[in-house]
Order: sequence, then structure tokens, then C-alpha cells
Amino acid sequence: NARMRLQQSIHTFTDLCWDKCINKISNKIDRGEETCLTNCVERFLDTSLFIVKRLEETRKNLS
Amino acid sequence: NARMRLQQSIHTFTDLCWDKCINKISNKIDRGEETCLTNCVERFLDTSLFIVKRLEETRKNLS
Amino acid sequence: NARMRLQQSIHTFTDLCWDKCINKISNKIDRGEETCLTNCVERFLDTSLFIVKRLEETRKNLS
Amino acid sequence: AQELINKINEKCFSKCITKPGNKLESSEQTCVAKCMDRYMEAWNIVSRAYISRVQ
Amino acid sequence: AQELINKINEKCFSKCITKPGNKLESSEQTCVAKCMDRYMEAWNIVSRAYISRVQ
Amino acid sequence: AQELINKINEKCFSKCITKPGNKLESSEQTCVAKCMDRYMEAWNIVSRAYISRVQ
Repeated sequence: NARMRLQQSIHTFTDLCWDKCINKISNKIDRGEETCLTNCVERFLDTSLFIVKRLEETRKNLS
Repeated sequence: NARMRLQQSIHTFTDLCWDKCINKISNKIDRGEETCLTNCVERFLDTSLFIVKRLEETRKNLS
Repeated sequence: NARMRLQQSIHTFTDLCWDKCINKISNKIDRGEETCLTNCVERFLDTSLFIVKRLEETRKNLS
Repeated sequence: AQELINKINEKCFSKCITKPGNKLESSEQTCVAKCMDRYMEAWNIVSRAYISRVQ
Repeated sequence: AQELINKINEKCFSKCITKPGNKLESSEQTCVAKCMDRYMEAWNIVSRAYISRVQ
Repeated sequence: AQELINKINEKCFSKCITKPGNKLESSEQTCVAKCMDRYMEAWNIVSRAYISRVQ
């Protein structure tokens, strides 16, 4: 189910990026924390693409 | 299965509260550690109830 | 499925022993890290056997 | 929403109840309430970032 | 009991075998044995606390 | 290989991208590439150790 997989990914990213970006609990998420959360998601997806692409290249070079 | 869910909860709480309450391994769990373990379970359940109650109030105020 | 369980164990051990043995990312895994990884797997399995054996003895003494 | 409640519970218990006492102190309740609001804000920010990338 | 064995293994390995060597040292075995007993004690305390709350 | 990719992603993101910025810096890419190679080396070492024990 696509909707459930989407929700699951959002839960996983919120968990990971919360630990990376939120240190203390204040009255609102500040600008720096918001930028960190957005960048955290985007860089994680970049890293994921980078890994898959590099694995494929390694396979091509081996065959 | 209710019995299995109960056991699973006990495993989860022992895992969590062990990390919070037990620092070094001694010959017996001391009074302080025992109190900490008991309070850890009870406060976790309190927190859980508090969160659910607050979510319901937010929903009621929105509708 | 035996093959999948084997693979799953290798993933679990790599995860655990990576955290225990690899501190910084260098150009190759060095001798010390390799020994640590191998010992980590072997000592984990030893610990596992030790625990199971000790549990069985406790049960025997109780019955 | 069960998954969200579980995550909030896990994250906010570990942030707000460092030394579990005889009852949930009012200062701990305030912390959990704030933490919960921050977590849901974070969830929204993460959703937006993720959805705008996968679209 | 498989789940309990897995948890003990995970917790006590990380507490007792900080630098894995060529064999399981007797001091490490003593530590694992004690850790195992403490973990089962903790499991019992947690059970009692949890069951008395959900009843 | 999905499980391996997920583990590499998790471990190497946390090791190499300590402060996520506006883009994946080339220094971060170099770190991820090295980390990925090391992780696969570690996977091979662990496999050998595990298989030689269970045989």
C-alpha cells in the first residue's frame, strides 16, 4: 500500500532527523532547526541515490 | 493474542528501563535501582496516557 | 528459509560489530579493525552459548 | 496515529523524564506537552520536505 | 524465552565485552552471568509494576 | 541487497553528514563512498567469521 509506505517513511525520517536537529525543547521550532530538518531529509535521500548509483556503476564495471 | 502482547510490552519496558536505571552490574539490584525500574514503568504509562488525552482534547477543540 | 536467516544474522552482526570496531573511516579496514570484527562475531556467539547453557543448568537445578 | 503516538512517547519520555519519580511532575507534564507539539511540527516539516522531493 | 535470551545477549554483550579478544575471558563470563541475573531480576520487577498497573 | 543498502545508508549518513547543508558536499560524497566500501569489507569479514563458526 503506497500511502502506508509514504507514512512509514515520514515516521522514519522524523525519528532520524529529530535526533540530528532538535537539541532542546523550546516554544517553537526555530529557523535553524527547520532548515536542519528539511536538509536532513533531502541529504538523506541524496545519500541514498548516491549509494545506489555507485553500486550500479561497480556492478557495470565488474561485468 | 493478549498474553503475547503483554509479554512483548514487558520486554519493551525492561529494555527501556534497564538502560535508564541500571548503570553498573552489581551482585543484586539495589533499592534505588528497583524504585527507578518501577517508577520508570509507571511514569512511561502516565506519559502515554497524558499524550493520548492531550491529543483528544486538541481534536475536540478543533471540531 | 535457512539462506535468508543466515543473511539476516550477518546483517545484524555487521551492524553491531561495525559500531564496536570501526571508529573512523580510512582507506582500508586495518589489521586491528579486522581482528576486532572477527572477535566480535565469535565472542557474541560465545556469549550466546554461555547464556543458553547457564539457563539450562538453572532449570535443571530447579527441577 | 498509533505509530506517531508511540514515537512521541519514546522521544518525549527520554527527553523529559530523565529521573522517573513517584509521580509525573507538573514540570515534566509541561515538557511532554511542549515536546509533543515540537514533534508534530517536525513531522509536518519532514512531510513537506519528503513529499516535495518524491513528487 | 527466545526474546528474553536475545535481549540478555544484546545488553550483556555490550556491557561486559567492551573489547572483544581471542576468547571469552573468565572475567567476562563472570560479568555476563551477573548481568544475566540482574536482567532477569529487572524483568520481574518490571512485570510486577506493569501488571499491577494494567489490572 | 535492499537490507545492505539500508544499513549503509543509515551508518554512512550518520558518520558522514553530521550537519546536513544545502547540498551533498563533495567531501561528504567522498566520505560516503569510502564508508560504503568499508561497510562492505566489514560485511565480508563478518560473513567469513560467522560462516566458519556455524559450519
